[in-house]
Amino acid sequence: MIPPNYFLILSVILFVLGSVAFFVKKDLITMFMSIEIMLNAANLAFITLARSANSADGQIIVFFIITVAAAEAAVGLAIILLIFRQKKTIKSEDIKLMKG
Amino acid sequence: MNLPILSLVTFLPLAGAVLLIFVHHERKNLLRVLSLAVAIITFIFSLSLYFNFNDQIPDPQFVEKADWLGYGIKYHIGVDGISLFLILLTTLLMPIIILSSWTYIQKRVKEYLIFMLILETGIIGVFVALNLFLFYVFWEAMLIPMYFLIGVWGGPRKIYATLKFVLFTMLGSLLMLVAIFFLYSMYYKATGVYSLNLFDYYGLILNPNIQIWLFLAFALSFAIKVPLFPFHTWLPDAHVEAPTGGSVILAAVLLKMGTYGFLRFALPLFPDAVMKFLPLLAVLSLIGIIYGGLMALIQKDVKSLVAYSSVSHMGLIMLAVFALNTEAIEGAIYQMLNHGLSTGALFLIVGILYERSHTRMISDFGGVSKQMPVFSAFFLICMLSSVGLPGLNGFIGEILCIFGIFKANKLLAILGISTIILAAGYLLWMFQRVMQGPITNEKILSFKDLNKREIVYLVPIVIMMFWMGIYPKPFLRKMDSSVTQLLNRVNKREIYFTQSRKDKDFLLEIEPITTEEKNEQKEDKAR
Amino acid sequence: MGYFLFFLLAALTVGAVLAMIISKNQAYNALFLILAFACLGGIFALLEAPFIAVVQIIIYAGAIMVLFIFVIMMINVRYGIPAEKKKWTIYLSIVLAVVLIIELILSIKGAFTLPVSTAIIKAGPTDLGRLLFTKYLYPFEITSILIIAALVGAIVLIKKKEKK
Amino acid sequence: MTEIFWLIPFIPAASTLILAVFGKNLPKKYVSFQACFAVFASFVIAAISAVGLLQTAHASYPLVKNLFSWIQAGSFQANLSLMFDPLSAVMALVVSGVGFIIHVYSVGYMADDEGYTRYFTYLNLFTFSMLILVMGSNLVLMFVGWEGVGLCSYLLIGFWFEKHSAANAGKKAFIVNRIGDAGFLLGILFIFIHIGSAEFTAINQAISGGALSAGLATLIAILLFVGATGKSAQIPLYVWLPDAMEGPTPVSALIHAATMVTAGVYMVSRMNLLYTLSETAAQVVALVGALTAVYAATMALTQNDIKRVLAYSTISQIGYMFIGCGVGAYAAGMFHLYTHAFFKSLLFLAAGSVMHALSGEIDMKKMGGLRKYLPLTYPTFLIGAIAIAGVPFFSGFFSKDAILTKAFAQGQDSAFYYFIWGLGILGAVLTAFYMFRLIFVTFHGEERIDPEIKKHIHESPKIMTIPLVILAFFSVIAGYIGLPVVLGEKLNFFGKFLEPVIKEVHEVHLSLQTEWTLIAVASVVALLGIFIAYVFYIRSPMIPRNLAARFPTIYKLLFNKYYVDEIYNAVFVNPTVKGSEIIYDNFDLKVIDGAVNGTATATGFTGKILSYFQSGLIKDYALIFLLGVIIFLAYLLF
Repeated sequence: MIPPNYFLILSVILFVLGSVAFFVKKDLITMFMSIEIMLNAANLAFITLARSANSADGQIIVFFIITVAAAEAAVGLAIILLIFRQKKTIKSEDIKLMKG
Repeated sequence: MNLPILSLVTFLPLAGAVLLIFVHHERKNLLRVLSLAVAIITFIFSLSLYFNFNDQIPDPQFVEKADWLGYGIKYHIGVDGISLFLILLTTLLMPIIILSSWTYIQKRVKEYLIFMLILETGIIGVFVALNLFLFYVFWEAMLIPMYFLIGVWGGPRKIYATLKFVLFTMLGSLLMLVAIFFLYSMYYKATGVYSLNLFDYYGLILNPNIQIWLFLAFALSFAIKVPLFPFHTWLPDAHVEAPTGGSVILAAVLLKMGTYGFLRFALPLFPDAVMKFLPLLAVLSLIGIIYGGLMALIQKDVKSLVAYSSVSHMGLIMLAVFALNTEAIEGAIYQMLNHGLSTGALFLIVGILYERSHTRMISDFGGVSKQMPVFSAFFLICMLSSVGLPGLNGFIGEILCIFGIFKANKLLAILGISTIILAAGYLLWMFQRVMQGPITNEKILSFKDLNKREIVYLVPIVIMMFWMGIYPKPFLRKMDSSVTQLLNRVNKREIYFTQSRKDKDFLLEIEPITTEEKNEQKEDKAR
Repeated sequence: MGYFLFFLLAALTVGAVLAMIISKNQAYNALFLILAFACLGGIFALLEAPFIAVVQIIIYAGAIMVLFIFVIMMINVRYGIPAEKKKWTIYLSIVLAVVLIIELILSIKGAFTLPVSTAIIKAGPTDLGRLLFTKYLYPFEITSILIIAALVGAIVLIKKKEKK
Repeated sequence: MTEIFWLIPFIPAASTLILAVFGKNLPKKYVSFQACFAVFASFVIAAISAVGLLQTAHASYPLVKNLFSWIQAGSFQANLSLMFDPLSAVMALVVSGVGFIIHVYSVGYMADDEGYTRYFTYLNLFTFSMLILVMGSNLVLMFVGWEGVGLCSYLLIGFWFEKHSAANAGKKAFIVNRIGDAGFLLGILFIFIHIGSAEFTAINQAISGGALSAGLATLIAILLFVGATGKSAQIPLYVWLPDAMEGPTPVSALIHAATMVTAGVYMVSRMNLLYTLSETAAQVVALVGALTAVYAATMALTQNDIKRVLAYSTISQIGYMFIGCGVGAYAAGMFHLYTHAFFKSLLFLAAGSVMHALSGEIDMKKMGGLRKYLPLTYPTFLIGAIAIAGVPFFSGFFSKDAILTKAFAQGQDSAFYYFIWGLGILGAVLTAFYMFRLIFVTFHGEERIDPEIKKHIHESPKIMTIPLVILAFFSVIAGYIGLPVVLGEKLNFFGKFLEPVIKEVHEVHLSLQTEWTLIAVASVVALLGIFIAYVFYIRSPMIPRNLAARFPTIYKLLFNKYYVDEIYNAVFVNPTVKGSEIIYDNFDLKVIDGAVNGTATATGFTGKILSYFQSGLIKDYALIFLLGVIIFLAYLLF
């Protein structure tokens, strides 16, 4: 069998790539996608450790994460759409209503 | 009969407020009648507190205790001779305030009445709470309706005034919260019991060096509320901007919460610190008396004049509180009631004038007496009550306060007595400029004298003024034993000074507690 | 066999993510991501989590990414997005990412010595279903409420206001 | 029978209450009837009680009726209890008796006033307060009456409040009185602390028992006397009384001549043991009294306002009463109070009658020759003037002589009292002079009446003239109940009556010859004053004008009342107001409120700086978040 550290390193790489992508990309949608990547990296870590702990609980957590991610994607995309409708842009730099 | 009468009095207004939520906001008269009914019923219930109050017992009566959140946070309320009349004052004034706002408040009537009733619960809660957490909850809860009362129905600078009021008060109360937590955790460390019960804390003998900080935290909170010079500047602003009802409740009851706090918490909990800060606080009070009087003298706005007069009067009350003898403290409590009645009445009167003229500037008036003779009579009586004329309530309180202060320190009393001259000065001058002289403003010719509703709500106040001035015994008698006990607690410091202590310990000693309390604590532990 | 599959899938995943970072077209981005997620599903299968693997492919690579694509279509940015003014955030973030990767690897160092588990775990759909309706009943139900709330929320947000 | 004395004050009180609550709907006639009847009833009860008092053994004085315990807190205890002894009896009789006559007079005088009911309500309230003042069995209750009469005085002076001057005068009276009251209150507190009770009987016992040291007694006595200077309009707090003439004339007669202003004398007499104990305090009282007597008389010389002359004369006469108290002749002081009540209220009412005749004119310069128009007012006024001037065989003569004799007798102990006596004599000349100046200018000489007014000139109705006649009658005979001691101890009935209450300690006897000489001096002095006035204003009216022209400074000084009002304004009132304004603008608003608002501004400024970090860009937030994660991880790892 493949040792768990392989998976874990893959998870780390994916996570960091996701976070880099978040900063590098300019539009909200792709930034949102980067978050999904990070979530998936976390999922991978969960399942790996669940496997090495011989437990199904980790999978249940991942199941929940996926569900929440779905809900989050729905709402998040709705918000992005709304922003686009009102501001005619999805460039993250243009959106700073909360500037103090 | 085992009716939880105190809880009833406390929460009836809140229940009334909830009831009002379900009434449509356009049905203004129904709203007013309902809230009035709630306030009157509350008052009637609170009367039974008075009649069933046993004046021989110094400890709180009508005690109700129930678990609430655990960890010593309990629902624990009771009334003693110090708080009894403040509750009655609140419940008496609330119907009056609602009546006075009958036509004065036209926009958002529903919300106004709801806030008023919530405020009543908050205020009564402060006076009955015996658990520090509960007290703090009420203390803060009462700020919220007050914030809206000034902020929504206030004058042109209402936002400024209401923010100033809330922030000022918050500043003090947060420090108090810290002090409460400190006491709480230290009590737990020392005894292994979670407790926020005031009476458990009364049993503590604290290290004086720590007392100082705790006292300062408590005292600041109360001093702002009183307000003690130099923390008074929120008061004129809040009063000037607040609607009549808000001003009345603010002057009549809210300020008393400060002095009440001193009597209930700051003095008995930290007697050594009190001794240390006594000179400072007494001098500040004295400055407040004279300073408030002088400032009142030159105000151009009637409301801010009355507000500064409050500073002066409350200064006298504080000075009496710090005199720490029976006469002075009974006088102080009595004077709190007097001030509540007379200043409350003065604000009502200013409100009546404002409703007719839409101005509060003294210079806009003149010769109103001619146009409104009945009003003039009421005004005169209320003013004289505030001046402290014998035969009216103010005199009893004033003479007891001054007597007590005199007993404690002659010089302070001699300087403090200037209040009776200053009060006559600013109030009579104001009365002259507003009510007497020729009518200079044509608007005044259109003023109508008091209508029945206005007479109805002023009469009880005037009756109380005479009653309290002529036959104060029923009031003073009920305070006696509680005040004596309070003074015993404050004098507890002597125990400390007779024994040498290490200064590092927070807790020096816990007074032996009764078996009943022990059992209770055991139960707590078991939980 | 296992190793080969793992490296293949891992390389595809990382490659897809890198391609996503480099590509400027949103539609491509989404497609790359679908690829990455699908590969991840394969990796999950390698980890003996068949149910999650399937869910990953159906829900993530399928449903969620379809949502993205819909939105991308609705927004339809024809012209490329102009470059950002604030560059230093990006550079700083890359530096930080390097630090992060070092830290993360250091932090999973403890897991390197974990023994390879050979025990057969019960993680088929039936087992997960049983767990979900027993031990995780409350979270499960709460999640359903969450989804409903998200659904309603999304609709409310998107709904165009009626003109009065 | 004497038990009912406690009803005396409460009848007017009940009347006040009824008038205050229902007065609006009552007919005028009923109002006046009730108001007068209430006071009359008090008078009758007072008379019955006084007679009863005569038949009671001296040992049982004073009669005390304890109604209820009023204030009780700790060691502070004050009862609502009334007492009745000769001193109270005299005062109660004067207050209700003279008060009744003035009530009746007011029915005519105020007949056409809008505030008729209000007027009688106040007047009844005044009677009540005054009776409480004189019958209260402790200092606290006395203080109640003391402030109560002050209130009524305020209300009645400002009765015509539409006039600025009236409203001002009322306020001034109240505030000046309050200054005195503050002193009085302090005195009460000292007594309370050192004696433990404010009951007069307890105080007297304690003083007799030597509870107070001389120094303390002096302090307390002077503090109480500060109150008296306020209420009884003595130097330096007399300034309110002349202005108080803004009120209706019967009020001036009742409150500002006969009763309230003499409360100070009553109080000093009541506390006579205290003043006997402290010689310094007694001397202060005598000196203030004597100086006031002369000082006020000089101001009366040049005034043209008929009521103001009388007001200064009142101040001056009360000065005499204080001389009496100061030299230990409390009975004589009280005696003068008693006679003064008659002739001064007579003078005021007669002046009121003159004003009534002249449609409210008060300037003497616009009168003259009124004798023939006012056939009843003139003789009564004249009797009053003779009585006050101290012409022999009229009441004022006996009382003033008793005071001055005692002062002279005291002079044997200390030359200080000769000085007092000298001032007293000087004051007597001046009194006779200005009173007859008033008579001559008003009723004799050429007519200077406004022709418009002259058309309506008329004698007052009977309801006003009858009280005048009654008072005139008493002004003549009232003195005969207290004849000089020379004529026989027994004839001094008044002194004997008061003896149980007032212990005359300084028993200094003068030879018969000296006493007769003093009486002669007093008579001559009075006649001299009248003669000078005659010369100045009837025979050669040029003299006063020449004098005024030759000594313009003195004339101006006198005419402007020594500029005391102006000085007080400049020294006390204006600096207080101006100073307060400066403090308000610069300290309250700028320093205290500035600190408060400054804190707010500082907080806002800090917020503004910190808000730079709140760029609104998600990437910045994420970056900070990432940084946080890294730091957190680093913390966990290392």
